[in-house]
Amino acid sequence: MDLSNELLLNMYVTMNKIRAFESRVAELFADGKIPGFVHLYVGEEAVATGVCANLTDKDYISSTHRGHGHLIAKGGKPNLMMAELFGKTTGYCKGKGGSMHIADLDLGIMGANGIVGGGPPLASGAALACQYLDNGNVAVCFFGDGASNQGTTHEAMNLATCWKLPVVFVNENNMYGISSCTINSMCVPNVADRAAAYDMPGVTIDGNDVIAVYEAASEALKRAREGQGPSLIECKTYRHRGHFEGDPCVYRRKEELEEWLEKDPIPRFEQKLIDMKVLTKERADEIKAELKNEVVEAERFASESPLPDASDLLTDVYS
Amino acid sequence: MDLSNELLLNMYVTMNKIRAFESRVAELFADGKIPGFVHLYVGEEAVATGVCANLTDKDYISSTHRGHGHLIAKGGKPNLMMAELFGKTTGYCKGKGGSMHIADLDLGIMGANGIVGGGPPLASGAALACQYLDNGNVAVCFFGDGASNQGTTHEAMNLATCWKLPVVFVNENNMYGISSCTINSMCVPNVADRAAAYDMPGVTIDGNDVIAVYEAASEALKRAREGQGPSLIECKTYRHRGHFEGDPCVYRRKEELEEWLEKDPIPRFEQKLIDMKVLTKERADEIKAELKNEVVEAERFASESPLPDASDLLTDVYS
Amino acid sequence: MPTMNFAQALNDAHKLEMQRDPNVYVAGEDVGVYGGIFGVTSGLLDQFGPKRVRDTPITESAIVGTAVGAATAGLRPVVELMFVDFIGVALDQLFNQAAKMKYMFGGKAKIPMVLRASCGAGIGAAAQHSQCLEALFMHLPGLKVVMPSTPADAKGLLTQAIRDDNPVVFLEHKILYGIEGEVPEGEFTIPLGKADIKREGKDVTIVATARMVHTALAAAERLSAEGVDVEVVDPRTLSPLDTETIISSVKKTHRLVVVHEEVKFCGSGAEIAATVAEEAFDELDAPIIRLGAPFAPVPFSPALEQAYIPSEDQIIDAVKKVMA
Amino acid sequence: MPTMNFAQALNDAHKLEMQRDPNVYVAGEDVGVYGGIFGVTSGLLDQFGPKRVRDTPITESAIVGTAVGAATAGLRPVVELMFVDFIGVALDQLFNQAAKMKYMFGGKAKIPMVLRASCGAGIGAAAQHSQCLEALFMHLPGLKVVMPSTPADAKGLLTQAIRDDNPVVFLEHKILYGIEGEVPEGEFTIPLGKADIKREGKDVTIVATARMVHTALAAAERLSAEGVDVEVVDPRTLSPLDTETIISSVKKTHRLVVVHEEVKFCGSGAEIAATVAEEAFDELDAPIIRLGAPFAPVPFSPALEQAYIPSEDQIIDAVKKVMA
Ligand SMILES: Cc1ncc(C[n+]2csc(CCOP(=O)(O)OP(=O)(O)O)c2C)c(N)n1
Ligand SMILES: Cc1ncc(C[n+]2csc(CCOP(=O)(O)OP(=O)(O)O)c2C)c(N)n1
Ligand SMILES: [Mg+2]
Ligand SMILES: [Mg+2]
Repeated sequence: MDLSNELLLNMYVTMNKIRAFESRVAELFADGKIPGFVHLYVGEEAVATGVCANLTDKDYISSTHRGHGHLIAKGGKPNLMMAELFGKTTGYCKGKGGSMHIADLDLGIMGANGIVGGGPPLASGAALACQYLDNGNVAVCFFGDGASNQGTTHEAMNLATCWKLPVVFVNENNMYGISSCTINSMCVPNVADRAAAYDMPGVTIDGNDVIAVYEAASEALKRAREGQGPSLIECKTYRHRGHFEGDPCVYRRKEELEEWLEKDPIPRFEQKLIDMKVLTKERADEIKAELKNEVVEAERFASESPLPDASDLLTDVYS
Repeated sequence: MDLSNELLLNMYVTMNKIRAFESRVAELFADGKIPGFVHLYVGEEAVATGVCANLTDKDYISSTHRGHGHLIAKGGKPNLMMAELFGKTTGYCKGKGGSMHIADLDLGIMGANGIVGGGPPLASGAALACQYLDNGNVAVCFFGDGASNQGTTHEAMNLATCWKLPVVFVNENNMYGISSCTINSMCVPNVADRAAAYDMPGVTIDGNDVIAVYEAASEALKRAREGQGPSLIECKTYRHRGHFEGDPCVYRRKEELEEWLEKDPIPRFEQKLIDMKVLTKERADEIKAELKNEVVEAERFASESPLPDASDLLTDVYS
Repeated sequence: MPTMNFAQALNDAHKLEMQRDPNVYVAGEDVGVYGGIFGVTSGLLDQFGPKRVRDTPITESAIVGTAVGAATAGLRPVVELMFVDFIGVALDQLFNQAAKMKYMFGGKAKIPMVLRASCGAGIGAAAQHSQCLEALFMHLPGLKVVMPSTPADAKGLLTQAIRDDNPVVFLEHKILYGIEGEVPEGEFTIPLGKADIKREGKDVTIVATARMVHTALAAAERLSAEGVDVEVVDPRTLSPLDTETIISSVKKTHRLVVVHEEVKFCGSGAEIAATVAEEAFDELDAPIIRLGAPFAPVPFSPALEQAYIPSEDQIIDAVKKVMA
Repeated sequence: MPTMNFAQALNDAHKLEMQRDPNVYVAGEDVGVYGGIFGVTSGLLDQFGPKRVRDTPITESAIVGTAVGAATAGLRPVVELMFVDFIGVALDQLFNQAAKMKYMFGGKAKIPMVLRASCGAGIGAAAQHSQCLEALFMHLPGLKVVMPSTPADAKGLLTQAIRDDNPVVFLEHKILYGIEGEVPEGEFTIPLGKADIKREGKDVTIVATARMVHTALAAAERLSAEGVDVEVVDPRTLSPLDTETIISSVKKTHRLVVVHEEVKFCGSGAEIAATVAEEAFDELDAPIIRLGAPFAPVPFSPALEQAYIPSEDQIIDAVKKVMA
């Protein structure tokens, strides 16, 4: 597959946008500016980016507790996201949802999700709507290695295959569900090995190679759009940070992290683009600076926005 | 494997005992003598019989809504079962449980279950206790083709393999979950194809051949007892009667039923034993007559037993 | 008005709404070829085809979860949970996803879906196929909970529930499926959240739901022979609860008995009694008596099951107590 | 008596019971190496090893279900549900299996297990990680429901819960984990089903649970300055509920305010208020006021979350109302 320079650069920008956003969120959380739980996507940027580069605003995604990267890759606005993390009325959810529940249905983002395994049935449902309305749209379900052990995931995959739904299950295998390592939580080496249980195509790829992700996703999405049903793509990756901010990470070795920092998807892709002459180091630095500014902007917007008022407590419960 | 004549005859008796019991229950239900739902095991006798012939009273089984066969094969007493179906105080559950909840923990029978997919976690739990107490006992989980699509089954199998629990999952694939045929409820031809998702041995066998069932079960149980973890055995079989008594069976062809009546496990096994000179037609008829009497006895016991009294309503809720 | 039974009235509501709105689909176990274990969806598959009437595997989390996803993406799912007792394997998608999405997303979601479920004891189906669990659903913000007692209410409320833009739990007492009643022809709606006075009376208010409405009415007849004039109020919708109608009835009778089939402890009757004890305390001339099932699972044996279900006699005793 | 915090007191109870009974095991997500997200099981893995302290995959149905199976087969599981909000994916094994087995089997089963779960708002964890759902569990026969408010109660009640032969749901308000208190050393039990009077008073009874006990005590202090003498009753166990202690308090004060953090509608307070309205109606000199969360999911923004949780001021207003 040869990808246009524009596409390659867009993906590069997206990955860096996620990294810039998440890095700042880590600092803001440490400074006590962001309440609640935040689960950062640092290190996994290639997955959301490579997949969502294949999607339109009309396509759906179901996300997870680790959702910032999915949102940004699907077009979510950093300022509305940041305002939500700050619990402000200008946030995506008027401050009612927070990091684990940011959604933008206009962009087909069915929300981050606080329930592990909560997303797969939702994505299959959105795919059912796409099939039912015959609108050519599809749904993508991002889920973690830990989530693949939940019954809801099994049920959603089984029903999706029975009904040939246009959904692609994208597993983000970062080797851990909080402290539980995949070697202890499943006996198969790859989550993709489970696709056979539903007679669904399943592939395992390098989730830190955005081009590999893009290509696998475009093939699976082609099948979905052509009515050939669901697929499973397992992306091997790693989270550079703790499970959530504040996690002491007692359960993994420093060496393991260091090995994976070597495989950081961003410098890797950057070098490739430079070698391909699609990008120069100077332009790369400019892009990063611009994105840093965008996040500063988002932060300013968030901090200057008003907090919700107790009078908002009972609004938005019912339609 | 060569099986002793005694074992072969015991299995023959057990299969006929189940058949005799179920056939009479069908009549009694039609006569309005048995309230509630009854799901009969007629046609599937070889599965419970072949599996349970490998078990002791200290081993555990989790059963299903279609549990009479499992109970009898595990040593359950027809008179106490019949009394329970009649809702009498002398029944296994003092009339509080009925067909879907008959249990005998002294025989390791953890109960029939009204929840499809309710059994697998329970069996894995019993297996955990056997492993924990290191008592050499094992657990068997009977579950249907329909139950294999439930999330609880996925979770129980995954955890059982992660913990190498001494449990054998015995799938009774009778091709239907009420009206839903396996061709519409799963995309793989065999439930056993799903064992690979847990790196667990999985075999598909003729569930109407009691010897094949016995042999597959003894191998899987050997693994379990030796600490090699769980296995999955899929037994292809068929229910001769409707899902429950009163089911019009609009969802399946008469021809299909007739084909399977040809494969009835009892006459098949009977002929084999006669050919092997382990049994004579005369002895076979005697055995059936004796079993018929035992069921008549059970029925008499049940009908002569007292109904529970309202004063029993609040007993047995808590220990 | 034509006479039909409760199940037929529900079937009628399905047909009319499916004709009216092409985005209404039905899904569940055995809802198609079988027509639903209790026959509520019978004939729908033939009339609307497999795209709109979807038989599913045994997979409640996915049945409910796909409905939630489909609803957020533009469809109007009506899914059947064969027995409400099965909610334990599907609750998350209902209460953490469907019920909370709109709020969590700051109002920017619409989840128009109906979860229908049979409930109730009386057919010897035992502990896992006989429960009434309305109190569980009532306690969960974001859900609406409907529980009709007559064929006409069943049709009007289900039609409205399908048109409602929120997740609605629609509870059908299985003993009621066979009861007959007059039902308006054609499109017919009853607003959610409006109680109905099933019998006017001035001496005592009985608030009863589902099957208990009929038990209460029978008790009321017997009491009227003894000169006690009972008013029977049927909330019909339990969430939102029409406390206004209940309280104004109490203001008239000054006596309240609440009866439901579900377990009394922490049941829906507790909310009704507590609300009256809070908002109409001074109107009360007697303690509020609640009747409900004893604190035990539903027993199998008909001998026990009948004793488990609140009876006409218990209602009459309760009324006499509050009249004393 | 040593001083320790709520989490340490729970940890202490685990250690002592695991030493006492080799068949007690602990399982759940991150209970081992991590020591529990809230630290309650920290150190247990080192002390008791991986056979008895079992980290699990993310699989609540199987965690709870294997506990039920293991309990029927002779073990005493203590399993942790990280947040009670996750019950939606595991409810069936708890309420249709564990809670009903003994009854369905005619008494011939024993299911000694404890399901521990954190609950409650206050840390900005939003709608799916902040709920209080005690009313759901209370409505289910066969379960016991415990909800402590102090480190000492936490230790004594958890110890007793582990020794109990029934399935016990043990709810730990996450805001309480850090509060300090004196805790008896060594084995220490508190019987399930006994309420505790946390503050004696003669004018008004406040029944409060978990975190609200502390809010109520603070309110009581302020009210005493105004000459109102408040009695604060902490049920500690919600099922079985110690109605006797509650009613005798009301017989003394003739006024009742019930406060809990869970949603007011169909919450545990409804049962308490309804019971008093039924059994001690004539003792009441004022309407029973219930305070609970508004009928909405728990909002994320601290600005909203604080307004969501019942406050000292609301309690004071309520007390003044019933005193008026
Ligand atoms: C049903 C449920 N169980 C447990 C949790 C607590 N929890 C939140 S994230 C997480 C780990 C998820 O692991 P994985 O699916 O691999 O995603 P990752 O965090 O690695 O991105 C757990 C156990 C939850 N939120 N929901
Ligand atoms: C959780 C749950 N969902 C649905 C049902 C209703 N139901 C009872 S038996 C049955 C079919 C089960 O099919 P299978 O597992 O293949 O067992 P079989 O009846 O064929 O022996 C269904 C859907 C139930 N009892 N529990
Ligand atoms: Mg992971
Ligand atoms: Mg079957």
